[in-house]
Amino acid sequence: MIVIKVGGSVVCKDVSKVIQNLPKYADRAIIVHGGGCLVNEMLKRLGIEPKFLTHPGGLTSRYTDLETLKVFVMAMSWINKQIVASLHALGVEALGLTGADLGVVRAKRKEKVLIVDERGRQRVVDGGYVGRVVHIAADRLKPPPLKVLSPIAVSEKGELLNVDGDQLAFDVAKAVGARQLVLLSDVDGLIIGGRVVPHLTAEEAEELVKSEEVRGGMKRKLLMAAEAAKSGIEVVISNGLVENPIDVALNGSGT
Amino acid sequence: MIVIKVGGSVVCKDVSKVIQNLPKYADRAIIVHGGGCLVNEMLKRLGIEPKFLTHPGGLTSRYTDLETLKVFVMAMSWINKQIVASLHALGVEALGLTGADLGVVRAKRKEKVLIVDERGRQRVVDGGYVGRVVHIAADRLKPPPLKVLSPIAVSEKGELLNVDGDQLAFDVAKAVGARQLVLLSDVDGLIIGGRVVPHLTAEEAEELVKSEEVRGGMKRKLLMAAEAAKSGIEVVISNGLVENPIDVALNGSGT
Amino acid sequence: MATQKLVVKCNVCGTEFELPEDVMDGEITSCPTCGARYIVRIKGGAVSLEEFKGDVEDYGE
Amino acid sequence: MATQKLVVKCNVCGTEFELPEDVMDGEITSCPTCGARYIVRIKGGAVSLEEFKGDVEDYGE
Ligand SMILES: [Zn+2]
Ligand SMILES: [Zn+2]
Repeated sequence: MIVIKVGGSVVCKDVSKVIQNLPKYADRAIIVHGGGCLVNEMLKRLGIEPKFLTHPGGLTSRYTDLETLKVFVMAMSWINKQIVASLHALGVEALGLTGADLGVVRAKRKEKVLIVDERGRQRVVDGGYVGRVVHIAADRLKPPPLKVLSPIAVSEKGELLNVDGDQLAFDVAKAVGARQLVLLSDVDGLIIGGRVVPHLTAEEAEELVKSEEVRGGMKRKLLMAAEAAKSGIEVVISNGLVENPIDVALNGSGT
Repeated sequence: MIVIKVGGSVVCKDVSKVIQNLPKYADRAIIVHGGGCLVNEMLKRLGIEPKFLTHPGGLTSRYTDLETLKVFVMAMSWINKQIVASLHALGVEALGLTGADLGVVRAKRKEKVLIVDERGRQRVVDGGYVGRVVHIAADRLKPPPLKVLSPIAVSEKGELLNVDGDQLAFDVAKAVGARQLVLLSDVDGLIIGGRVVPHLTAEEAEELVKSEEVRGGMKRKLLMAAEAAKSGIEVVISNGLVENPIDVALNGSGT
Repeated sequence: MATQKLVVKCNVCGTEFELPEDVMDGEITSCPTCGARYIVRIKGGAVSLEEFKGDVEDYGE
Repeated sequence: MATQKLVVKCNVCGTEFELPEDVMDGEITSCPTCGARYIVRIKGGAVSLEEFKGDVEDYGE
């Protein structure tokens, strides 16, 4: 089994090459997609101001209130259904899911998060509609049919929750016992010193995370890759915008 | 089998009573929902001007361009996933679908429609992203699990298409051989002369369609009911905002 | 600038007839002799007639 | 108008201590004597202390 995460940068730039390459993997893949770019575009068009929380240590994160969640679910669903419909045209009957469908991805809402408020004081506030995955129904995600999963989970109370797409893809890979996790974005892989790093051991990945060259999303991807490697899952970070991007990723072009 | 159409007026006002009443029908129902009100609200918030086509005879219809379709799919998906997530909280694992998922609802795009243009001349134009249902995969819609279907179909070319919810519910009812089709909206049923009409034969329904008292959406519902009655499906038009609306509908309170 | 006349020929009876100067792609026209109806197709400046079988969809929702 | 003092009592050591006047619901405070940390809860004007186990979620995506 292969879990393929199609990042937002691919979804918003050109997802057609990934879709064209998917039919041959339909019987052994599970797709997880992103789409933060479309979420941001819709929020902007709707005039919804992004809200941020500042955490102790200075890190900030976007606050997902109900209005933002609604836009998140809408945008992700458009992406999900576009992928499913495009696969239909290629003769692949896929099933687009959120975690709420058949309860495939259950999460706990972050009910308490620690922030530093405007006055510089630490405060515990509601974390908004963001979830931490607690259960994946692996059997319901395995093909056939090919499942296309949005980064949306469901809480016990029936709330839809925004979950991190990379993390979800990794959790799904672990739950179904995938051999490979392919992370497709708009770069050729992990680039260190101007060249693509061909392969990394778990230890090397952990070492790199500490370096200055790796930041933000890539840092999280690396941490995950290190953890995945320990679980026996090979993580490939590769470019989703090239011809036959999945073939390329599995033939070892990325990291 | 029972097909339950939850109209947009119920979805946008208060869908909670329908949802509360659903678990007991989970093993023998198929849900089709509407949500035109949310589509309109989103179009307005996004500043998308509605476009209309004028047909020979003077009838006008909304034109669904790609931008409008996108909003349609987004809004319908939010409604769909909210229903599914709420059912999850009640212990019912439901599956939210569009017609593209597993190819359950296939439609033909209205590629040519005849309009009367600004200069009063008849012209054939592209009909936009509106579909006429051509195939329903009945086996994939039957419970278990409970399916919640958005009024969205897929074309051969992989286009998502807006389809009429009432018509879809009727087509689904026919395809699965449903015994009953329950149309839930915000009125108590067909009201003629100030009272709810308790029951109608196909002939009476057809007679009423010709009368002046029945208009627009209700007219179409009646025409459908007449056709359904001929196919052996009992059509109940009932109020979705009351307590236990499905129980009430099946006990013969509506039309 | 001289106005170019748009003359087309009916496939049924062979009558040549003129289209209005401001004709648009998709417009319905009919032969003045036999009444055959056509859809006017304009692609890259070239005008042609397409048989109009009346097989247009009914208006949607 | 006299300012009402917000005095609370530590569940661990019993020390009574004062909260800032502008304290908000959810704010983290600690006992000046034993250092025990609390979440200040303000509901309908009543102030109480909730044990702060540090079990807050990490920041999200
Ligand atoms: Zn002629
Ligand atoms: Zn103390």
